[in-house]
Amino acid sequence: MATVLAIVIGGLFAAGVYLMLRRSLVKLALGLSLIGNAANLLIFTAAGLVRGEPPLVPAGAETPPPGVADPLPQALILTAIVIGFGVLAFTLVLLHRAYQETGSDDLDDLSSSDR
Amino acid sequence: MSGIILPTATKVLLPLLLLFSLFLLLRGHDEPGGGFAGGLVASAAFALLATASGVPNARRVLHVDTRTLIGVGLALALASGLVGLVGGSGFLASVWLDLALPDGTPFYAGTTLLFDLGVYLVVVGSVLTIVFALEEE
Amino acid sequence: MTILLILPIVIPLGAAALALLSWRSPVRQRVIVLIGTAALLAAGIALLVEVERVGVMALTVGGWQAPFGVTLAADLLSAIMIVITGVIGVAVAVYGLATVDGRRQSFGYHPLYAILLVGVCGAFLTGDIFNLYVWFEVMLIASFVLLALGGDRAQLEGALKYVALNLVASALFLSGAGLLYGVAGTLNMADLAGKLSVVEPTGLVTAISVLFLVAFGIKAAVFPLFFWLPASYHTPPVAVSAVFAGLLTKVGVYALIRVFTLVFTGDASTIDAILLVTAALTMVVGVLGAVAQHEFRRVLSFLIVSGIGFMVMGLALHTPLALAGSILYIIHGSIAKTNLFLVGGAVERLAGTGALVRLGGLWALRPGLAVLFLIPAMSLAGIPPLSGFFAKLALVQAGLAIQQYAIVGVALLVSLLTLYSVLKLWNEAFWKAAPDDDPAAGSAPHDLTARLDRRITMPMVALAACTIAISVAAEPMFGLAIRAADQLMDPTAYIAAVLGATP
Amino acid sequence: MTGTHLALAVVFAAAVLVPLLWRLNARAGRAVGVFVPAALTAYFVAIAPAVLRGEPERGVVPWVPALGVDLAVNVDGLGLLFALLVCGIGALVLLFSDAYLHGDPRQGRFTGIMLAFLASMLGLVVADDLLLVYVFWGLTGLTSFLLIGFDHERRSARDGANQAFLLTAAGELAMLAGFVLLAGIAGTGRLSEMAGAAEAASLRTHALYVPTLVLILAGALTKSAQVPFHFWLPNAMEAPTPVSAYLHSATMVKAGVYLIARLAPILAATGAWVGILTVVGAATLVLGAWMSLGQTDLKRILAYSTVAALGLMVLLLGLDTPEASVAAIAVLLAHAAYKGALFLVAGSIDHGAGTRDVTRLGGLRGAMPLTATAGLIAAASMIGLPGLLGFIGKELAYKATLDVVGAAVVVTAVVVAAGIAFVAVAGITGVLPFFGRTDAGTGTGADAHETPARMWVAPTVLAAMGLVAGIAPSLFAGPLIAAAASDVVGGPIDAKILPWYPPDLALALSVVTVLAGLGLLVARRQARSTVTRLDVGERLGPERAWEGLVTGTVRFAGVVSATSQTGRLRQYMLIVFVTTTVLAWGVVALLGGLPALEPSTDVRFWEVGAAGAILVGAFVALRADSRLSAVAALGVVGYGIALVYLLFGAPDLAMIQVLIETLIIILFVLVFHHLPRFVTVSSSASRMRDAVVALAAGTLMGTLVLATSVRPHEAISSFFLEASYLEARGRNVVNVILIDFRGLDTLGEVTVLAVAGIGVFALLKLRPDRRADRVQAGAGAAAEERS
Amino acid sequence: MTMFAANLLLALAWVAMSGQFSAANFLLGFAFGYIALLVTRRSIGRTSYFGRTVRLASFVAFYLRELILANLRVAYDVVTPTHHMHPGIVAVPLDVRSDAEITLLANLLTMTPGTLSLDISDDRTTLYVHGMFVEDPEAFRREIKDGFERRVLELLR
Amino acid sequence: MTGPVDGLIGIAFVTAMGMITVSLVLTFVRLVLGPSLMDRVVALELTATLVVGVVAATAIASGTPVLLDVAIALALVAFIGAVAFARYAERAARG
Amino acid sequence: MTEIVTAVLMLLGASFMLLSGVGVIRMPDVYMRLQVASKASSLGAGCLMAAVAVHYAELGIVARAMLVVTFIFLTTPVSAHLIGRAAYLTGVQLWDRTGDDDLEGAYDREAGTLRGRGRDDAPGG
Ligand code: NA
Ligand code: NA
Repeated sequence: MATVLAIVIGGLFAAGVYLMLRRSLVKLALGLSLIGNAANLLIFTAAGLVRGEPPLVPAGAETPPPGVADPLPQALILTAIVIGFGVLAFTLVLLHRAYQETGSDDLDDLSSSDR
Repeated sequence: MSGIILPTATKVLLPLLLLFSLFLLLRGHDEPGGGFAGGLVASAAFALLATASGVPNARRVLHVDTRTLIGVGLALALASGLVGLVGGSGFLASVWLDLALPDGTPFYAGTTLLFDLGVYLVVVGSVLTIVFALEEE
Repeated sequence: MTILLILPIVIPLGAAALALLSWRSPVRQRVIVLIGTAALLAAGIALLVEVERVGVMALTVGGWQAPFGVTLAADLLSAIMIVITGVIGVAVAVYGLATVDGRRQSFGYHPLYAILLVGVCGAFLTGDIFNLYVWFEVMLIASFVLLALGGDRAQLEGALKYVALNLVASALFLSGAGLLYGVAGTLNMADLAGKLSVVEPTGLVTAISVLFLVAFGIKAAVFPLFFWLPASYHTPPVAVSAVFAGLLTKVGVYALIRVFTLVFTGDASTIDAILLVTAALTMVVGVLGAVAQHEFRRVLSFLIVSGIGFMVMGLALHTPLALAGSILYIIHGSIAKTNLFLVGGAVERLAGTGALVRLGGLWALRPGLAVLFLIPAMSLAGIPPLSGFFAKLALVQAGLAIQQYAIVGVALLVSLLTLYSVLKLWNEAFWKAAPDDDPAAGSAPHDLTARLDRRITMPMVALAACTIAISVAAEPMFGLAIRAADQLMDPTAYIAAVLGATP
Repeated sequence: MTGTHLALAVVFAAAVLVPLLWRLNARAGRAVGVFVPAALTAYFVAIAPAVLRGEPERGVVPWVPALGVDLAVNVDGLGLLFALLVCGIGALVLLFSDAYLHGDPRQGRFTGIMLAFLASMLGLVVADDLLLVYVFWGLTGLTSFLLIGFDHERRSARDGANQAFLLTAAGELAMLAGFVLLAGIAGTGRLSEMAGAAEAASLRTHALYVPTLVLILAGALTKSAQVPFHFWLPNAMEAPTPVSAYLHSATMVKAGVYLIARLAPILAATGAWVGILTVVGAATLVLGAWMSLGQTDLKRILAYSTVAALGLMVLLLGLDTPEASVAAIAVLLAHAAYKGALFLVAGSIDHGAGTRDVTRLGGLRGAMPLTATAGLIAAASMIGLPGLLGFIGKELAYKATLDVVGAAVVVTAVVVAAGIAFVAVAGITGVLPFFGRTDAGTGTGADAHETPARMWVAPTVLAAMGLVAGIAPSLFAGPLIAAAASDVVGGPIDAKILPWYPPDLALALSVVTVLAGLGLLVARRQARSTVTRLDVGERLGPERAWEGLVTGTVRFAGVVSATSQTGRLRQYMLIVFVTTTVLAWGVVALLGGLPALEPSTDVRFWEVGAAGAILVGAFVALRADSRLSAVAALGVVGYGIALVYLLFGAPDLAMIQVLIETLIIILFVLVFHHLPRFVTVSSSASRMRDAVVALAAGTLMGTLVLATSVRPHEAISSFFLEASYLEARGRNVVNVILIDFRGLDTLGEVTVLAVAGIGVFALLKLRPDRRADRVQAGAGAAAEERS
Repeated sequence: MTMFAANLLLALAWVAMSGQFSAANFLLGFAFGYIALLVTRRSIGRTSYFGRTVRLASFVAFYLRELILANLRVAYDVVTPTHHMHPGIVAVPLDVRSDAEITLLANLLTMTPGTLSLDISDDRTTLYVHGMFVEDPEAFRREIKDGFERRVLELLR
Repeated sequence: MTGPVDGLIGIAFVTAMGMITVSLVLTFVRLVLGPSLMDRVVALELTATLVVGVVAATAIASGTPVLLDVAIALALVAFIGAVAFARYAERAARG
Repeated sequence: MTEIVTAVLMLLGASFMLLSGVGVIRMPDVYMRLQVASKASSLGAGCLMAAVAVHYAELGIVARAMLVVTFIFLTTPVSAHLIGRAAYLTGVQLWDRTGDDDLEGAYDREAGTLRGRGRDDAPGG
């Protein structure tokens, strides 16, 4: 499954990159979102896949049964998901405001601050 | 124009969603859930309410300013960390209060729950600040 | 005294939380954040003193033994960076009181400012690669908002590029951290140092390190990844520009130094070669930008980029002297550049514009301000005996000592062009006669002799005094830098402190 | 700590304090401004006997020993000579400028900068550390910049100042590299140790000797206005005249000569040394002399003749014989005195007669008798009449050139030719304004007047020094020159500094020089028109080359900036992704590649279904024709990922993913319905290029994921599984990691979320103040006009 | 009293979710339910909760039967190659009046295969239903009015 | 238990997963084809419900009933997304 | 015995889910796709949850399974109604063999209102 997910991750990155290379504000946001998801999935896959058992300590036991999934990448991804959400939310609103102020969603039109 | 169905259904769903969110918050230490999940469900609930019956109504129901929630949540999370610092065991070191219920079952509360509650409040406050502000656009 | 390690995070975060709770009262927010930054500075100085006294310090947060929990660690470099953060933090906080408009202040400027410092300090102190990611994000989102706060068109356009490119950097960073965990099964940088050294083939680890190189390179604004910086730094209120100028890119440089002296040391020669080319191009392209610009803060923005090249140069040369040069350059550059932005802000305030064509007459009318400009500007150009000279000297010595003549030549050429750029500012804003007010331009007449608020002048004076102090005390400063560099070159003390820290 | 240290400290302090003092009390500021250099002069006079006895004043105050920058001073013969010049002439010039600038509100500032320059120059000549020399060298550059551009509202003044600063800084930076190399080779940066070291010989055979020498000379030759860097000096005549007198004749321009002299015992005696310095010196001498004949502005005439004199000094030092060294020092001292005097005289003429145009000057002796006397004496020294220091210098120079092995004729001819021009220039600048007639055949305006005492004292004293030294060289000039020259040679020498020399070929040449020079003086107008017509200086064009280099650099910078900082985000993105992919693949190719990638076949078909959900969603998001359709596709991607998390033991993640994905959908929808429809705008070529880049980036990440299957270490998470319940009292290990083991991450995470909340609120509710906007727009319009 | 019943239901839901059937947990659930109701009170206003359990049971039985039958009918049409549908949008006049009644009716219709409540007129008199098998619109209306609407009214009034 | 159980339940699980997967694939086809936004929203919501089905099947086969909480979350919030789509598509259509 | 019931319920649920998938492909317009998708999949989820309940037969799990079903049945009709209405309002075409369309002309798009037919107004075919 790691191979399949590696392809998925590659596909997500490729799609995200491609979208970010467009001129549209909207596609930029879509691309950012895809890349964020890709990175999370990458952590999940790179850390090693374990089918089934979540890392929980069953009632009455003191440690989880052997063979549970690695909890650490899960915690990392959870953190990354929430951070990514916050940042993406802000970015979306930024795009929205940029569109309002400039009246264009063509990124090539938004170049006045560079020159 | 939301029609009749959505607002009416929301009235039923809202308490259920909120209950589910509290549930996720409280038992997250032992089973899937936690402050994030709980906070997100609560946020989703109020986002639904805002969609169904308007932001003013959702704000009225929430009763607390969303930005205050952010501040309180952040302060709570930080304060829970400071308990350990002041207590000498270090910042963010969990401090437990061991109690027993009247019937003898052990019951304990720790600063970790306080921390999770802070997380919950920040999530609710932030997400709703965002959603409400956007809905009002 | 390991509590000193957490204070630089807790103090500004506490200030931010309190400020958030009093969001209805900007006045209370001002007081809170001022006290917070002052306390941060005090904590930073205490930390530096303590690290000098006892060596590398480490703190296991939450009491969980490294490498399992998150461990904070401070070597001299970290402590130095915290002190710089404190100095700039206080100076700009004061400056901001008089220059950031009331509307921004009531929409969260103060807590955001404090949180920016939280992220910066967290990044400097953490010994954990994922925790570093988190602090980067804290810093970034705070900077995003500060950059866009106010919502002018230029701000939004600049912020857009800043945000988009930095998010790409974050994704690369995050992916890199995930891959590292996959390879080494740990996140603690000291632990990673040991575990990565046995991974074969080294190509994999080095390829992963490239992700970090690019991610931090974007945040540090090196060539060819810096474009977001000149697009954005001149757009927000000056206080925001100034704190960005002093701190943000330095965090990227710090991270580059940290990971490429501690974590990725296997294929140092390959990475150093890449870094060397990067440093040269960053210096050159940055300064060329400054040469080409005609607006006060835009010139400064490109000079920041160019300065990053010098900092990276020391890392690329990878000798104790070179790293010491980098560290000295960071110390000097942070303060000088912040101050230049503050001066630029004062100029804009007096003249009502930052466009060089419309400036002039300040040397005659405001000699004090002119001197406040000259000190950091000449320091930046490396004119002796100001602080920048010593940093440059260390780098030149380091480069020549290992026969890296080309980069030294580039560095010296760039110094000349830097001089040209600051002379341009001097000629246009200070020497040239003030242009007649052009009523057609529709601007309000500005009074070049208007009194500047003490909260504007004091920070500039204080930072100029810092520049002079660094120059006068160049020996202890350099001694500090070389000790910090020695710690970086031989991270055993760092690793031992982190992995040996007891809860 | 020596008296010299103290002297430096005092004068630096005075430089800072005088402008402030001036505001409180102009008289006090004025007094301090003159008193301090006078006192310093007295100090150096006081220590002179000891120094001349061979007991240099040395001392080190540590500053930055680790970088080899210490406050090490060495007042030996050479140092003393220069220190006296710097302080003595400094005192005189400050006295002069007090009157020259009288009533100017910027006088306090001027005096402060002059003192700062004086201090820097003094530091330069007494410094014993190479890098300390560099420090003061740089300071002279900065202070002279401020002085040249003193009349900064005049564009030409600014241009002159910038050109001088940039050009000398360019040389200076090369010199820094040279200094560092030299200190590295010698193992010390201490000049006094290097000069005495036995390794000096091995130093000259070091592989880096020639580059080191060239780099150092780049600094010296630019500072001393040698061909082809000479052009900044005439342009620097935009400075007020006292500044020209002080910096551009007596002191700063001699810094390069000083450095060459100082390094002679260490670096000389090689073909490179002799070759470079004689050729450059001779070229400068000839060109300067030639150009000086073509000018009409008193100051420009003096400037070009100064260029020539500096060339002569360099030439003599380049000859690298003891006699030539003595001659060089003698010329230097004589030149400092007469040229300083002539500049001040020129300033007085300008002040008294209102013009510096030699074609309009004449017959001022009646109006300005005292100034005329000073001018006459100074001119006599420059001509080289016996009884003046200039005579001694010229005699020594001729003798030295006549001794040159192999090229005596050529070198001597060059020097004599220049000497002839000097005679003419001396006449034009020091004699004719007072005793001649204007080109129109009249005297200069009747309203010409003598200058106040403070102004004629200075040139008179300077001129008188040349007279005294010329009549009685043994009084002070002879010992000083001898001591300085012995420091140049690096050992005791037998210097014959006499008021008169027995007739020999040199004396004969002197006579020829004076006679020919007088002839040239008579034919000055023809000479001037010839020079102007031939226009050698312009045609040689180093100035044009430099200006072309500067404007070319600016233009190039503009092009680089415009092509790189285009404002197009997608271009920046493209660069970022290309950089990442190229570097990472490059590293992989370079370092022996990745571990063998083994595709795992352990796959369930529903897992493929989940993977398919993600890929199809991404594909639809890529191709969607409407914004909201793309968002719906994004949702499918998110739910697909949640499914993957769910199937591989991560219910917490799956739950968060589902919740966040839903919220993201809501946000996207809320935002996107305001935005316009998609339009395809990029060309198919660029789409193809982007697709290639995207695929390369995707392949990179996918490959890296697969490659991480090498896991030589056990992950640290076993600790979390063990400790979660027993130590942290939680059964959900993921949650325990989040709020306990790695609580700091979570604290940062909620901070991010909090900021996002505040940020969105502020962004949506805080709109730009439209009134402030208009001002901004005005500024923007102005910026656009220019670019 | 309806509030108390709602609270009780919420407490039970809590217990169900947490899966711990202790008295303490029930009390906890009751407390949280109370909070949830307290928070949402303003949005709910006056509303009646499902108290009529008996009618509810018979209603559920009816509904399940309808559900399965309709599903089979749709399934047949989905899987067979030719379409037998006669779709149409039909305006159904309403007798139910309250928000809760209308919502319940509309949702029940929607959850039954073959019918989909599209919208309700602003004057609450008409429910627009999309049907997949509307051979005769009049019969279609009658079916809804006599079937679902009658039972909803029975249940809620 | 890290994989599907054997026996009857195992067979039923694999078969059920097969059917759901086919359904998922068909849903993707609709997602790709559209043609209207609402078609894609339907596909999105259907995906969510199908995931609920996968959760249930997996919860049985792998013996991890805690997964049901994910299903609850999914059931609760997935529709909110659809609500948002519908509301704003309408709003956009009205101008 | 419970194994058999569980297996049957699972297969039944999965069949409904498959049906919903086939439906969204085969149905000719969005309204009918919506119909099939929302109902069949809900029913499928219901059956699968019932399978969970039967399989574990623990009160806590049964309650949770019921909760899922409750939520699905509470939410699905609401979203189906909203999606259907949005489709109509955004002008998504009905299948060309669609018979009556009583909604035609009933929306006042300017005012954003929907006209009713009156309580006793017997609508004609
Ligand atoms: Na910066
Ligand atoms: Na550029």
